[in-house]
Amino acid sequence: MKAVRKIYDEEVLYINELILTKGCIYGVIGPSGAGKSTLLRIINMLTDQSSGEILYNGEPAPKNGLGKLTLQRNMALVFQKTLLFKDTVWNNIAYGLKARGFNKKEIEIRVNSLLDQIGMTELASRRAETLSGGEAQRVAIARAVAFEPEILLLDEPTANLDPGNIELIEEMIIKMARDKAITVIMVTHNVFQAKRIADQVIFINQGKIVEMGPTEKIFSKPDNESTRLFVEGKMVY
Amino acid sequence: MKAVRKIYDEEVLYINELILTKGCIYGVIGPSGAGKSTLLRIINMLTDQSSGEILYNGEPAPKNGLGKLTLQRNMALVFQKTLLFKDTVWNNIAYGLKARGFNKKEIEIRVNSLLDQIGMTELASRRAETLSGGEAQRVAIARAVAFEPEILLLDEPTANLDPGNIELIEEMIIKMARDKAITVIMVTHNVFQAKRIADQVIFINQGKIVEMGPTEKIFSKPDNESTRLFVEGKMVY
Amino acid sequence: MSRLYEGLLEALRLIISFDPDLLTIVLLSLRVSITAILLATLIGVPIGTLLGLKEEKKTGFFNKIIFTFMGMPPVVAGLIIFLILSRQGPLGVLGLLYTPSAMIIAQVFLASPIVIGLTMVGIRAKGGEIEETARSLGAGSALAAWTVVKESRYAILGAVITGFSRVVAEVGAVMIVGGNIEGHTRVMTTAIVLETRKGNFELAIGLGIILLMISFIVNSVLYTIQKGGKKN
Amino acid sequence: MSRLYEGLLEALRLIISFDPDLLTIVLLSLRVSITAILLATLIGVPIGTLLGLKEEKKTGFFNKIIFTFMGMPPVVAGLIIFLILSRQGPLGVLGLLYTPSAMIIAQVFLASPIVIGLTMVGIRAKGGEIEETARSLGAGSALAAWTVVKESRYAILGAVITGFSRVVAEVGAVMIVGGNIEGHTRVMTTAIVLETRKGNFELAIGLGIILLMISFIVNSVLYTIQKGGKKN
Amino acid sequence: AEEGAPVEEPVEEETTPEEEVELIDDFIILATTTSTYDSGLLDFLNPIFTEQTGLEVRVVSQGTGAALETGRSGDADVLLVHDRGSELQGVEDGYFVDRYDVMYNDFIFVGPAEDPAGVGGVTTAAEAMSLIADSGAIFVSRGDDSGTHRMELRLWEAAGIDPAGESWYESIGQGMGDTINHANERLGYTLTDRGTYVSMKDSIDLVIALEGDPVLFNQYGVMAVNPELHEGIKYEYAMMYVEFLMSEEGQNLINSYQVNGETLFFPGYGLE
Ligand SMILES: Nc1ncnc2c1ncn2[C@@H]1O[C@H](COP(=O)(O)OP(=O)(O)OP(=O)(O)O)[C@@H](O)[C@H]1O
Ligand SMILES: Nc1ncnc2c1ncn2[C@@H]1O[C@H](COP(=O)(O)OP(=O)(O)OP(=O)(O)O)[C@@H](O)[C@H]1O
Ligand SMILES: [Mg+2]
Ligand SMILES: [Mg+2]
Repeated sequence: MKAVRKIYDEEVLYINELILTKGCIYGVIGPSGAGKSTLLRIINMLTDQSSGEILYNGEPAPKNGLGKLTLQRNMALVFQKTLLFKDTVWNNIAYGLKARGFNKKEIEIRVNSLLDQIGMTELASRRAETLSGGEAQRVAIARAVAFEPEILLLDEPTANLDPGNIELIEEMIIKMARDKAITVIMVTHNVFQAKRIADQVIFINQGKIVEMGPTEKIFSKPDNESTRLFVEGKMVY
Repeated sequence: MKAVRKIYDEEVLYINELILTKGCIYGVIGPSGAGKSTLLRIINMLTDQSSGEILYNGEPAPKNGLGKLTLQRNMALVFQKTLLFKDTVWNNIAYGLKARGFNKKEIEIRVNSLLDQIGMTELASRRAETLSGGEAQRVAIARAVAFEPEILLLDEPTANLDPGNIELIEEMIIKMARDKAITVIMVTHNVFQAKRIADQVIFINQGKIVEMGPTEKIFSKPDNESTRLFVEGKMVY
Repeated sequence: MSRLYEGLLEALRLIISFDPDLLTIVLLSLRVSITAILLATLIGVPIGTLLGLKEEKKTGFFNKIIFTFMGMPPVVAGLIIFLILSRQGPLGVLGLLYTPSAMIIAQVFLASPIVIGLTMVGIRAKGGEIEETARSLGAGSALAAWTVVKESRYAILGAVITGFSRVVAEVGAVMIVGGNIEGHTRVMTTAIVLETRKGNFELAIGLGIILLMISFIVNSVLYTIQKGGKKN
Repeated sequence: MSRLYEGLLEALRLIISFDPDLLTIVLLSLRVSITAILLATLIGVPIGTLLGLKEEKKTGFFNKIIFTFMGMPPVVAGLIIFLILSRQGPLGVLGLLYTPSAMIIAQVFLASPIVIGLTMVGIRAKGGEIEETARSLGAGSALAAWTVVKESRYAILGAVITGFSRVVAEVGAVMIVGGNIEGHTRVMTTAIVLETRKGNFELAIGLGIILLMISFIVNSVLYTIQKGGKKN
Repeated sequence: AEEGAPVEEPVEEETTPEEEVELIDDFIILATTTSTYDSGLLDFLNPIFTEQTGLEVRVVSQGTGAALETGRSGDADVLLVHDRGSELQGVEDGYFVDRYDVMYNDFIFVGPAEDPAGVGGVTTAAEAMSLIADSGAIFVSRGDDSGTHRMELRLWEAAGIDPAGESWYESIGQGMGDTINHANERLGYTLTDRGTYVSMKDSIDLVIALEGDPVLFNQYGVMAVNPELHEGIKYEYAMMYVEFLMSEEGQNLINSYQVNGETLFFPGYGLE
């Protein structure tokens, strides 16, 4: 479904080839500064790659104009640092739908259903500024999935959350991916989280993909020694 | 060694009795907003309790003056959010020693030995502003233990670190506690971390101590139902 | 001592009785400064937003210029506008010197950099993140920019109010380009200087009190906004 | 057009040849404003630090007063100091009116709130955290306060420079209390107004250029400091 | 300061009835010296002119030198100043047209009642100035290149004294009102036109130190800015103002203006 080749950005990311398949949940792990967030930003076309090419459905991605916007609209990125708009919870979740010109009725249906899923129906008209960390994170995810993107990019969506909230959000992600066949690429520094939810794990270190493979394999018998050290929490850098 | 009774602060913390023993590693767990950080701040006397009394070695703590300073100097607190002074790494670690009027030679010996322990001898003269998150965290801990406090208070010392760094810091803490018989009180939202290093676990929820006991017991057969839910990551709030 | 006291009493009487001279001056001051700040907002907010969304490195040169212009001494602004608007200057034919328009132009010249600069700083604080969040949710360039402006409304409002408080209080520029013509270009600050020099302390004190009150109100609003902005 | 051009040429000649009239004025300006800002620093930094370390709620009233005084129109400051220092005023016996001392007093009155306010804001941003960190490491009150000041040095320096750039550029206060006496209390801003009025555009432009350069330098420093401060 | 009122009602009845002229909705800019403004004369004259013609008079009050410069650069339409020499020079150079001697009064020296320089007994400006210079008492100079300032400089020169840079000589570059106030605050002497002094007498402590020396004669002139020099000069309206001041009515009005019971300006040319 999508092929990414040779991305290079200020020497922080150097990927020879990365092919992602539709409907799969990818867990991207790697030490701090490895380039995980950068990879997501490049896929989401928020940053241009310095060289190399990205192919979506086999086609090279347009660098600007409507083509780029259309492609971007197939994706959603939830940032490492949650940023909600200073507006109501409801309007936050509706943002992407409004940007795509959905009609009012459809927007209402979707937002209300999502509010229900994240258990925040009662907080619909609360100002986003007043939410707790866990609540804000749930709204950010709901906002990203509202318009049913084909690719969902998640950057440490559960950092700083407590176990209860982590579980809730992990369930939400898995359900989403399974129900709607969404491709999920989730960056996490928590290897256990990758283990819990990913189909495939990508281990990045110093801007390079060290190893990529089925979760099972990466955690039981990885090809690469540094992968083994990392998933066992023994890598010191 | 120390008895803390009935602490009350703006209704966020209400503790009937809490007795801590010397040389023990305590793991304080609990959901976000439970009052964990507040507890540490009260023990460190950065905030006054609204009512109730704190006893150190059986004596009530003086509220101000030299007595308070002396008591405070027996403790060190590493904050949830690392704040290093805009100075060199070396000077940061030496800060508490200088405040206590240690002589120059002694300061040098201790700082250099600590730099060695945290593997940052080469970065001694680097400006603290330029350190990475993990490095900064290590310096903050080294700075706190430099003057060998009797009580070491740690507030989520490994949040946002990768497994390698987490391991390094956990080892440092355990070694410190064992070698110097330091009482460690460590707040963490990561129940696994508490499991790994604590002798005793304190579970706080909504400002109250729900349960406290040997780590083994809390994780295998806790008395309280909500404790069980929390350590199993099933508590949703 | 007595002059201070009597001046104060008389000043309060002038204010309470809506003395027409005082009223004319106050109204003109407000008209000039409000018009100027509205124009400066129209100029400054779009430019400031644009610059704020660019990386700091790329606008380094602009930054310095803007920050210099933000600190431009009012007398220098007055001198420049004077030389331009005087009949021998490039825009002399318009005959704008010694008119309220000239004062508005000078104040726009003073306030625009302030609005641009503070808007830029405000947007830069979070604008990039906001823009990326908007784009990641499928917003096009226009919607993304509008979202940035909306989210940075506290910073922008703060920029505008700061600009206003600066121009309404300045005397150097309006003195030079306005000429301090009674009933026509005499504003609060120039009137205070004139009346002090003539020894009419009542009117000077009365205007001083009003100017201080305006300054107090404007700063209270600014303070509330900035507190509100920080909270979120 | 030609006047602008000729004025500029002649102005540059005056600057390059260190014209003594120009030099006297510039030096006096700097002496007055630097003295004023040093005094304002001595007053403002301790007070600002103290207030900054208190909780915002507890200093709410002070905050408003300080923010109002930060925006005090120079002419109002001038008028107040004038009424106090004039022979009929409470401090009239000192005979300070129309002396550089009077200008310094007025500028201290203008700059102190700026230094206090910006120091307070700067300290408040992180001061509490810094103080607690210092205390948690065993610092007593004095060392903790000193650590806060040292750690907030960028904010404090920024406050001082902002104060300086404000007073060196203002004309309202120095005009009223200084009296613009040639060679005695004539500073750059008052000289610009006078020379513009007299049609001596060369000197006015020359002083304008110097004032702008000072403003540029001061703002560049401020900008660099604030960038440096933010990075850390 | 107390604003005075004319003692005798102006004779305006003779002009108004037959002139049912359309009022002009426009304005002229009058560049003038601060003495005519600070003394209140223009606040008395201009409303009458405006009532008759509809023309608003916008007064920019500056030193005479600055006013002449404003006129030369075309930023004013009409000038009312007092430095006969430079006025005539300006006419000769083609900057101004239609100059008239419109009114006069005299300069006086004022100073503190204590008279620290002992000027009380003397009768000539030169003597007074020598005494001031010798005693080191403060002398406040307009220093703004105004008519008064130029007169003062000529007087110093005639007295053979160069006061520039002396510590007792304070050149402040401001208007007549400022200068009197300044002298009042500093307990110094100054040279002023009689009009401004009389209009401020009540709010200050200064007294007349010397008056009556023929060299202190002070002639004001009115003239229009040459419209051929710049675009946008309202020559026609300017001339209406000049004609108003020079008309019998205007001259009477000037003569009738009094403050504290004293006439400040006398119509026409005074030295013959
Ligand atoms: N805009 C930028 N300009 C320059 N360097 C950048 C930029 N963004 C990121 N980097 C650098 O690129 C490297 C990779 O950053 P990235 O954010 O992708 O790491 P990461 O794997 O997401 O780390 P973390 O786990 O800490 O979030 C880092 O060294 C970072 O400092
Ligand atoms: N200075 C303060 N003033 C008022 N309320 C406060 C203050 N500090 C903390 N609180 C409130 O007290 C409660 C407990 O806060 P505390 O920081 O102790 O929680 P915590 O258990 O450390 O949470 P986390 O895991 O998120 O760090 C929270 O509701 C918090 O909002
Ligand atoms: Mg990242
Ligand atoms: Mg906490």
